[in-house]
Amino acid sequence: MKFESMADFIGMGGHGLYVWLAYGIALVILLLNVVQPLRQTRQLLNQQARRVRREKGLS
Amino acid sequence: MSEIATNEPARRRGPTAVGVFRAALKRDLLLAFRSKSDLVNPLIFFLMVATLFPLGVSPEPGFLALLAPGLVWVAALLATLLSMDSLFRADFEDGTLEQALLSPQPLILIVLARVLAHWIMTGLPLTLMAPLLGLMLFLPAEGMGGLMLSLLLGTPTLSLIGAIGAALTVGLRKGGVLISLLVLPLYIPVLIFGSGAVQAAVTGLPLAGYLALLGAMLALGVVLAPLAIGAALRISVSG
Amino acid sequence: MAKTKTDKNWMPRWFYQLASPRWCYEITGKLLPAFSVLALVLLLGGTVWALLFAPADYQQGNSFRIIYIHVPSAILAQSCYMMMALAGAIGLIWKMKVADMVAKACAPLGASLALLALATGAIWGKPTWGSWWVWDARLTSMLILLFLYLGVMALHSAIENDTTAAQSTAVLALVGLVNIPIIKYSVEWWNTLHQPATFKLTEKPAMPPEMWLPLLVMVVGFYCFFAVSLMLRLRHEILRRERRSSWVQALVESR
Amino acid sequence: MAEPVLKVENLYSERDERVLFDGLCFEVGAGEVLQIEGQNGSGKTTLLRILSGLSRNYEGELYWRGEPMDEVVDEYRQALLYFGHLPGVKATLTPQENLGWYAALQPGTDSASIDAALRQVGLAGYEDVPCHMLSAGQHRRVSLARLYLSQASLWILDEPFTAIDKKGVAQKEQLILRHAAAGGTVILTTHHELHLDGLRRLNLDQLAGTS
Repeated sequence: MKFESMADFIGMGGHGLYVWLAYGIALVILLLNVVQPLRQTRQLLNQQARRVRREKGLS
Repeated sequence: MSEIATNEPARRRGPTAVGVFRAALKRDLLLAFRSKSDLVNPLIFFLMVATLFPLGVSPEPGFLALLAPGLVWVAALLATLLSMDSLFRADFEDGTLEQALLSPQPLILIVLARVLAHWIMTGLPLTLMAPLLGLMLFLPAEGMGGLMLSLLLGTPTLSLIGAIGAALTVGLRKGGVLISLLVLPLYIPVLIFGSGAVQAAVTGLPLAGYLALLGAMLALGVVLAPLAIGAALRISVSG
Repeated sequence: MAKTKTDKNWMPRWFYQLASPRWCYEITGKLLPAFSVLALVLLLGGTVWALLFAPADYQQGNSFRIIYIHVPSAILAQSCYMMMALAGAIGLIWKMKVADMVAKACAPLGASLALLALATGAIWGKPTWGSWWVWDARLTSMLILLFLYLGVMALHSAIENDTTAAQSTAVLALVGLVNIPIIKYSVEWWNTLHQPATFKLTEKPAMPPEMWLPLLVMVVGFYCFFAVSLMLRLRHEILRRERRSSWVQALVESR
Repeated sequence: MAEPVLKVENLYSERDERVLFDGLCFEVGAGEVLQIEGQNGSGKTTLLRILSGLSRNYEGELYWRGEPMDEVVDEYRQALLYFGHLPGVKATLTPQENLGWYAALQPGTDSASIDAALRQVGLAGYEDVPCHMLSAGQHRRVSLARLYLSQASLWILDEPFTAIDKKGVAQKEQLILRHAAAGGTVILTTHHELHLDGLRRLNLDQLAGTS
């Protein structure tokens, strides 16, 4: 452990803003890269399922 | 198989590579001369961009002289880019591009002739006009030689790289903006070394190194760009 | 470019199998859990190590800890471009659909990583140089790399036909690949000319192991994450392109 | 003819998510005229563009004189004349310059016979008038003059009879017959009723129905 206390850890020796901002942005971008394809896939599957139901309903 | 089959072996030799290149160049130059506005427009644009800077930034001679090498180069780059969109578009729309793609002649020759014609019609006049812009922007007299030499070596590379973008976007309706997006990042090395050469000339440093680098990029472009342009044209026409 | 089956014979068997979108969908489905766990463990462990246990830099203090995301994302943004160009070339030469899809999946992922590298670089620049943006050679060439990615994405979205779009972007990516070393060299050279003797962000004289070990963990973690995200995007693209085929229909109905 | 000139095997193509043809197989020999039929949107033009080598969005094999197309693409292009929807004529050039450019590209053409070709399509006296001054029909005929100029053995013609009058159509039919009689091959699409002996037809609609 390089930090004495929680406040010390958050403060990062005066550079807290920069460090936490960088790690925050990293978290957001990485999460987006997982969530976006998953959401798109789910949308696509739902759309296809609706199409199948529609076509079954017609026939 | 009658006359058609027997005729073929004798005619197969056909036109030589030099002959095809010359015919293509002649045709492209002829076309460019017949539509003169296409020839003049980039030059007017070049002049106008250079006029914007003193008006927008500052007319102070010392300040402009400092900016001049970069400004003339950026203006030349934008003027080349502006003329790029129409490079293959007319040929694509009237079907002559199709015919060129279907001919048994090597496509790189036709493409290279096209780019050379484009450079003669835009890059070369831009180079010749550059001293005028240099004067308007108070570029020191020592820099003129460097300016013209760097443009002479750099603008053909701009034409070659731009032609790749033009070939990729020829089948698309909104080609104009897209082509800038594709091509501008690739123009950066030319811009760096081109304006670097002018700066070196102004400050009296040797510019052989810059010119050698511009020449190397031109050589690489002449070898590789026609391949990419040819492939891109075939893909665009196919789609 | 359209090579026929006659000259494919020297290719190993797995290469054909890879060419089948369905097989690819199934194999990525099997690989995905392992890579997800690995990426999560490495990234979490690496972050904890980087934030809590790695020593602070004697010059830059704790802002040095940004290196643990800046460097991996920068490395990955470049690897991703190479992968995109390579996949594009394979798709172009062997008309392999899956390679086209991999290339397409690489573009937004690489662009986001380049953006991350730029953002962290800028944030790191503020305490180090005193300004959010400096025309540092590495940052500048990363910015141009982002532009290249954006160009590829713009071209892809402008062309409606999937095959044509894949081939066009492959050509553009390859042209960009040839240009990347030229851009890198010219920017670095330009940079040394314009601002001599500023100290560089990442070039440290011989980092001690307790500094570079967590960095190594983070780099490997980022690669695993890259694999996960790429596979997710690839699977979406496979389903989208193959949505008319019977196996996707069966998949939809079995849900 | 023992060996077909052009052979198509298992051709598959789709456009805008619609399968145009699947498992399409046919062949044409020397001296044959093949008319591709089908409704609008049945893929006639797409098929001709694939055969010419312009479009590569297909799966399947093409063979030229028994060889896979990719290996003999240069020979194939020498033997091919493609006449598409687009005229391939530069509006700012004269008919003579246009055909001169075409002759420079095609090794099989004889540049000395450009004037004769223009006479054949009724453009004598218009040799050095820029094409944008010509009427639509004349414009089309500049393009058609390529048929008289070319020595290619395979003609692929997409709607060659649009914008020309009845007399012109009869003349073109004669030309096509002559070409076939001399051992050449013609693949074409047209809305006109053709009066040709030995005409073969390939209907894309029927194919789509069976697949």
